[in-house]
Amino acid sequence: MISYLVFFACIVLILSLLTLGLNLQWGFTGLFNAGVVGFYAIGAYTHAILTASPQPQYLGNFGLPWLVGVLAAMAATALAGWLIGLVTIRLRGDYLAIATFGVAVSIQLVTLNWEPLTGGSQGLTRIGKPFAQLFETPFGFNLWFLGLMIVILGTTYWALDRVLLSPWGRVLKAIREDETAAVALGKSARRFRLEAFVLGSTLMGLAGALYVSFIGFVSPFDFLPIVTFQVWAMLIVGGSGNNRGAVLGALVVWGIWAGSGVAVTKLVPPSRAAQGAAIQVILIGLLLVLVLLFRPRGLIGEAAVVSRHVND
Amino acid sequence: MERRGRSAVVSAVALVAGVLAAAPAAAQTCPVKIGGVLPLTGSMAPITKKIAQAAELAIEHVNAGGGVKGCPVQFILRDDQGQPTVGVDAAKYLVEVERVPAFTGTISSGVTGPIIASVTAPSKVVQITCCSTASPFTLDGRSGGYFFRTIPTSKTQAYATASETARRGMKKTVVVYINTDFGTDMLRFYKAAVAKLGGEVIAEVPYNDNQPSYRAEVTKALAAKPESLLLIGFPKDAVTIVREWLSLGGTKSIALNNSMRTMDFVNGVGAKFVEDVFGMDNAQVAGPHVDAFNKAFEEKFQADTKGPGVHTQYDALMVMALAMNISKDLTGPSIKDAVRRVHVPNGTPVGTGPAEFKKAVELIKAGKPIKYFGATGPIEFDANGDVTGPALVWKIKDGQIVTDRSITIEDMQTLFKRVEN
Amino acid sequence: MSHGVAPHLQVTDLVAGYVRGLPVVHGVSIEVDRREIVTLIGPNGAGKSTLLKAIAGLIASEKGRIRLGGRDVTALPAHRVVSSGIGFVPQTGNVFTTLTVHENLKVGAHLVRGSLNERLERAYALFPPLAARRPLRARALSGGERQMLAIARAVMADPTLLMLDEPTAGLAPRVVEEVFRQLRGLAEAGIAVLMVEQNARAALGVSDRGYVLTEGKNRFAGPARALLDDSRVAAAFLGGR
Amino acid sequence: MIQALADGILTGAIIALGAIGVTFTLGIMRFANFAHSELLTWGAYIALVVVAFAGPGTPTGPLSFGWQLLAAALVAAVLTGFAAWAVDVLVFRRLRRRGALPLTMVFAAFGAALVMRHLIVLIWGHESRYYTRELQLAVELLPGARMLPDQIFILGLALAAMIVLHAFLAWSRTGIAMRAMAESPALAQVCGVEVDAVVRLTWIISGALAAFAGVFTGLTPQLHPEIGFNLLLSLFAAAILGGTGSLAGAVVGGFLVGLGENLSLLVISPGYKGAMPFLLLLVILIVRPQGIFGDKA
Repeated sequence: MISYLVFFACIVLILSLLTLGLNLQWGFTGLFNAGVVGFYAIGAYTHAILTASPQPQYLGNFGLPWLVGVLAAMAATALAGWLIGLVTIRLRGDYLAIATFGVAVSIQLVTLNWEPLTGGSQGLTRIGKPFAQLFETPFGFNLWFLGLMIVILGTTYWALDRVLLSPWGRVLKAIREDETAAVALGKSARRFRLEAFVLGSTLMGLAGALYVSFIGFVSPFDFLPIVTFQVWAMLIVGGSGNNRGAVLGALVVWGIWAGSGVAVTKLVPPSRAAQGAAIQVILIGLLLVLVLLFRPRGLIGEAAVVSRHVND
Repeated sequence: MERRGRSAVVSAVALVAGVLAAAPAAAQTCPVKIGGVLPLTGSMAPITKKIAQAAELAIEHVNAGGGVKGCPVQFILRDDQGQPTVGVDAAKYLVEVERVPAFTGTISSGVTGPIIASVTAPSKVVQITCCSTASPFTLDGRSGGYFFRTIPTSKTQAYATASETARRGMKKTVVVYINTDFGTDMLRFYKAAVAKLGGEVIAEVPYNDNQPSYRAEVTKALAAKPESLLLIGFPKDAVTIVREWLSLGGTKSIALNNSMRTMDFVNGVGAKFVEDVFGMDNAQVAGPHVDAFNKAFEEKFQADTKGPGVHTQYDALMVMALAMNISKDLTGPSIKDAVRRVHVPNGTPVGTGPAEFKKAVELIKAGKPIKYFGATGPIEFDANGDVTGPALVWKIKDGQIVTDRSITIEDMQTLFKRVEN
Repeated sequence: MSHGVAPHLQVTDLVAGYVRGLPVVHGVSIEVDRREIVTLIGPNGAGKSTLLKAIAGLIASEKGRIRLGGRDVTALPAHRVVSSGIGFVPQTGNVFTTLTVHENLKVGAHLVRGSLNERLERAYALFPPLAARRPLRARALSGGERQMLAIARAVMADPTLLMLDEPTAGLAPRVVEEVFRQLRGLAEAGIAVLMVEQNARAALGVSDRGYVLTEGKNRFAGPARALLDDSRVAAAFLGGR
Repeated sequence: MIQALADGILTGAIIALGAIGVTFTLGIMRFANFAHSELLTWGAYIALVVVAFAGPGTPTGPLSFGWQLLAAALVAAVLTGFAAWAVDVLVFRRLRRRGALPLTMVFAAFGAALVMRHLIVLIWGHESRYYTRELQLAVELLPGARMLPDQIFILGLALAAMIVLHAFLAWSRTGIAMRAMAESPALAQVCGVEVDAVVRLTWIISGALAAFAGVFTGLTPQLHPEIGFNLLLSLFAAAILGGTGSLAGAVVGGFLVGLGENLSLLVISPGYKGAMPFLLLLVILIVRPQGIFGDKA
C-alpha cells in the first residue's frame, strides 16, 4: 500500500514538473504550447540514448552516468525549445498551439521510425537509474527516488518563484497582460517570450529524463498526444498562472485517472470489465467537465485576474 | 484561496487513500488474487473483448476445478487504455496494493515494456502475456526470468509464413505492415526467411494504425506492381486496407498474419472477396484439449474463438494457476520456477476445462509431474520464457475460416535450422 | 427638458461596470429628448463609454433605471434593446470589416422583417458616398466613410435614440464637420442623439445640451451654450483652446 | 501520381466537411472544440440505427446503397445538429456565462469528447460495424486514377453541401448575421442579432455537416467508435490552414490536407504520414501567419 503510494507520488511529482514547465509558458507568458509531449520525449530519449547500457545494434546506448544523462537531456530540450521557438513563437494563440502540436507529432514519429538510434517501436531498455544498485527492493529505490523528486521539484518551485518575482518575471507578466506593452517592447518582447519558452521546455525535458530513469524503459508509445492533453488538463484544473495550482492539478487529475480505475475494478465484476472501463473514461470526462463548470478558473485561480478587466 | 487550495489537496489525497484503503491487504489467504492488465478501452479495445472473455473463462475453469491451493481465485482486471503510464500504474497497484504474486498482460508492447522494467522485474512477480510479441523482451534478460508469453514470438510466425509463401510460389511480394514492434519484427524475420526459402519482397510499406483511410499506402504498394501481398496488422485497419486494395485492382493473392483469423475480418471485407487469401496462425494443433476450450468458450459467450490472443490468453491464466498450485508458496520467485514445471516431458498429460484442471490439481497434490496441453497446444517454455509452437495455415472456404494444413513442431525446428544456418 | 411630459430617454441613478461589484458608473442620471443632441464630456475614466454600453445593454446595470419612451429597458439584453429603439455606434470596431458595405447595412436592419430595399435606398440617399462603395468590403473604406457607414448602419433599424461613442475620433476637420452636419439632420428628423466626445468644444457647438461626468458621477449639466461659457467647465474639460 | 491526386481530393472533401464545423466554432464561439470529432462519430452511428431499421436499401445503379442510406444520413444530420446544440446548452453555454477563458472551454470540450466517445463504446461496443457489405470495384476515371462509384457520389454530395452552405452565408440575412457575429459579437448584438440564436444555428449546421462527414467516412468501409477521433487532427489542421472562421478557408484547407497526406507518400516514408498536415501547416503559417483566408486581427 505505502509502496504504491510512494510510486504514485513519484509519478505525480514528475507530472508536476511538466505542469510547472507549461505554467511558465502559458500561465505566466501566455504561450499556447500544445506540444508538451514533444519536449518530454526529447528529454526522455536523450537520457535513454546516453545512459542505456550498450547494445551492438544501436548507435546510442552509451552507458553514461545518470547525472550526465539528466543534464544532457535538459541541454538538448533547451536547444530544441530554442530552435522550435525561433520558428514558431511569432505565431499567435491557436496557431502556435497547432504548430507546436505538429512538432510534437513529428518528434514522436521520429522516435518511432529512426530505429538505429531510438530502437523504433521496440523501445530502449536498461536506462540509467540513479544509484539503483544501492537498493535491494523496488520500494527502497522508489522511496529514494521520491526523496530525490521532492528535492528537485522543491528546488524548481522555489527557483521559479524567485524568477517570477525578479524583473524578468515581471516583464513576462506585463507582456502577457498588455499587448501594448508587448508591442512597445518590440523585438525584446519576442526575446522574453523565447526565453520563457526555452526555460519551460527545459523543465519538460528534465521531467522526461526523470520519467525514463524512474521506469527504466522508453518507447514511442510513451509520447502520444494524450499526454499533452493530460498535462494541460492538470494546469487548467489546478489553475493556470499559479505554481501551487499546477502541482495540485497534477495530483488531482492523475488521482482521478488512476483512482477511477481502482473504483471501477472494485465495483464492476470482471465479466463486465469492458463496460466498466468505458464507464471509467466517461467518469474521467465528466469529472473534468464538472470541475471546470464549477471552478472555471481552476481550483486555485490566479489572484490578480480581475485587474485585467478594470482598465478596459 | 489559500485555504481552499489546501483543503482541495487534503480531499484529493483522502480520495485516493480512501479508495485504496478499501482494498484488504491480504496475501496467502483465501481468495487467492491474480491480476490482469489489458487495454479495455483505446485503439486495441476491439481485439481485447474476446481476450478478456477468454481470461474470464480460464478463471471460471480454475475455480470450478478447485482453485489455487484450495482457495478460490479472485481475478482483478485493470484497464491500461493503451497508455504506458496508465498500464504501469495499474500493474503497480495490482502488485503493491492487491499483492498479487502473478498477473497477466498486456497487449501493446509499448505498455508491456515499461511494466516489465518497472514492476515485474524489480518486484519479482510473474507476468505472463497472451499477446506482446516484441522480440527483445525475453531475449536480453531484462525481465530476470519473470516474464513469459504463451504466444510464440514473431519469428516463429514469420518463418512459417515465409515457408508457406515459398511453397505456394508467391513472387514479387509487397509487404504492408503495421508500424509497431510486431510489424517491424515480422517484416525483418520474414525477409530473412524469404531470402533462404525463395521469393522476393519488392516493396515494404509501413502503416500507422487508426488512420481514417489507407488509400495512400495502398496506392504506394500498388505502384510497385506486385503479384502478391503480405499484410501484417490487426483486423480493424486490415479490413480497410484489403477493401481499398481490392477495389483499386490489387491482386487477390494475399497472405495474412494470425490476427486476421477472425470472422470480423472475413465479414468485414466480405467473404466472397477473400476466397484466395490464406493466413498463418500459431499452434492450435487439433486435439481434444483445443476442442474442449473452443466448445466451452462458444457455449458461454455465443461467439467463436477465432481472433488474436483468445487461446493464448486462456493458456496464460491456466499456466499461471497450475504453476501457483505447483509452487511451494505464493511468491513470485517460486511461481516463476514452477511455470517451467507445467509441461514436464514424462508428466501425465492434462488438458483444458474444469475437469482436467481438477485432475491436474490432484496430480500435483500427489506430487506427480504434469504435462499441460492447452488451448494452443503443448505449452513448453524455452530458456527465455518463450514457447515455440507448431503453426497452421488457414484459408477461407464458403465464408468460413478453415485450416488448410498444419506445420508440426518438428517441421518448425527444421525450418529454423534452414533459415538460421 | 421640462416639457411636462417625461423625456424620451431617462436614466436615473445608474450604477454599472464591467465586473460586478466594481462599478465604473456610480449613480448617473441623464435625460435626452427627441430632436435634440446631447453630448457627454469628461476626463478619461469618467465612465462616459461605460454609460453608453450600459444603456445599450452590452453590460449589466447593477442599480438604477433606464427608460425609453416611458418603457423600462434596464434589464433587456442587447438585441432587445435594439428593438426597443436604441441605435448604438461604438467607438472602435463599429463596422464589420469583413462584410461589404451593403451587408453591413443589412445587418443593421437585422430585426426588420420584410424587404429592406426601400430602407437601403434611403440610407444610400442619406449618405451618397456609400452608394458608390456598395460592393466593397468595409475594410477598404476611409476613416470618414467608415464612420458614415457606422451611422448609416445604426439608423437602418429606425432608432428613436442614436448613441455615438466618439464619432469624430481620428477624423480630418472637414470630415468632422460633415459628421456633425449629418447628426444635426438626424435630430431634426426626430431622433434623440446622445454622444460622447473628446472633441468637446466642437461637439457642444452642435449640441443642444451637455453633461459633464467625472469619476462616474454627474458634475455639471445644462444647455450647451451655457457649458461652453462656464469658466469652470472650460478650464477643466474643454482644453486650452 | 494521378491516383494520389484523386485520393487526396476524396479524403479532402470529407475533411473539409468536418473542418467547416471546427472553423465555425473557432470563429463564432472562439474556442477549439475538441469534441467536434465525436459529432462525426455520433452522426455515423445515428445513421447506423436508421439503417438497421430501414436497411441500406437495394444498390441503386452503380452505388452500393439505396435511398435509405441517404435518408439515414439526413436523419443523422438533423439529430446530430441538435445533439451538438444540446452539448452547448449542457456545458459550453454555462461556461460562457461564467466568463470562462477559451482554454477552459477547450478542456471542457476535451472532457465532453471523452464522455461522448465512450458512450458510443458503451452502447454499441468496440466492434466494427458496416452500413453495407457490398464491395465495389473502382472504375478508371482517368488513365491511372481509379475511384469507387460511391466515392464519386460522396464527393458530389459533399461539394453540393458546401455550395448550399456558401449560398446561405453569402445571401441570406441569417447567414450575413452569422458572419457579422464571427467578426464581432458585441457589434452584432447592437445590431439586434441575438447571440443565442446564432450560436444555436452554428451548432446545428456544424453538427449536421459533421454527421455527413461521419456517414461518408463510415461508408468507406466501416464504423468504429474512434472513426471521428482519428480524423481530429486533420480537421484542425484544415481549419487553421484555411484561416479560422472562413468557410472557403476550411474547404481549401480540407483539400490541401487531403492532398498533402496522399501526395506526401510519393516522397516520404508512410511512417511519417501523420506529420504531413502539420508540416504543411507550419510552412503556410510561416509565410502567412493568419492562414490562407484569415483576416489579420
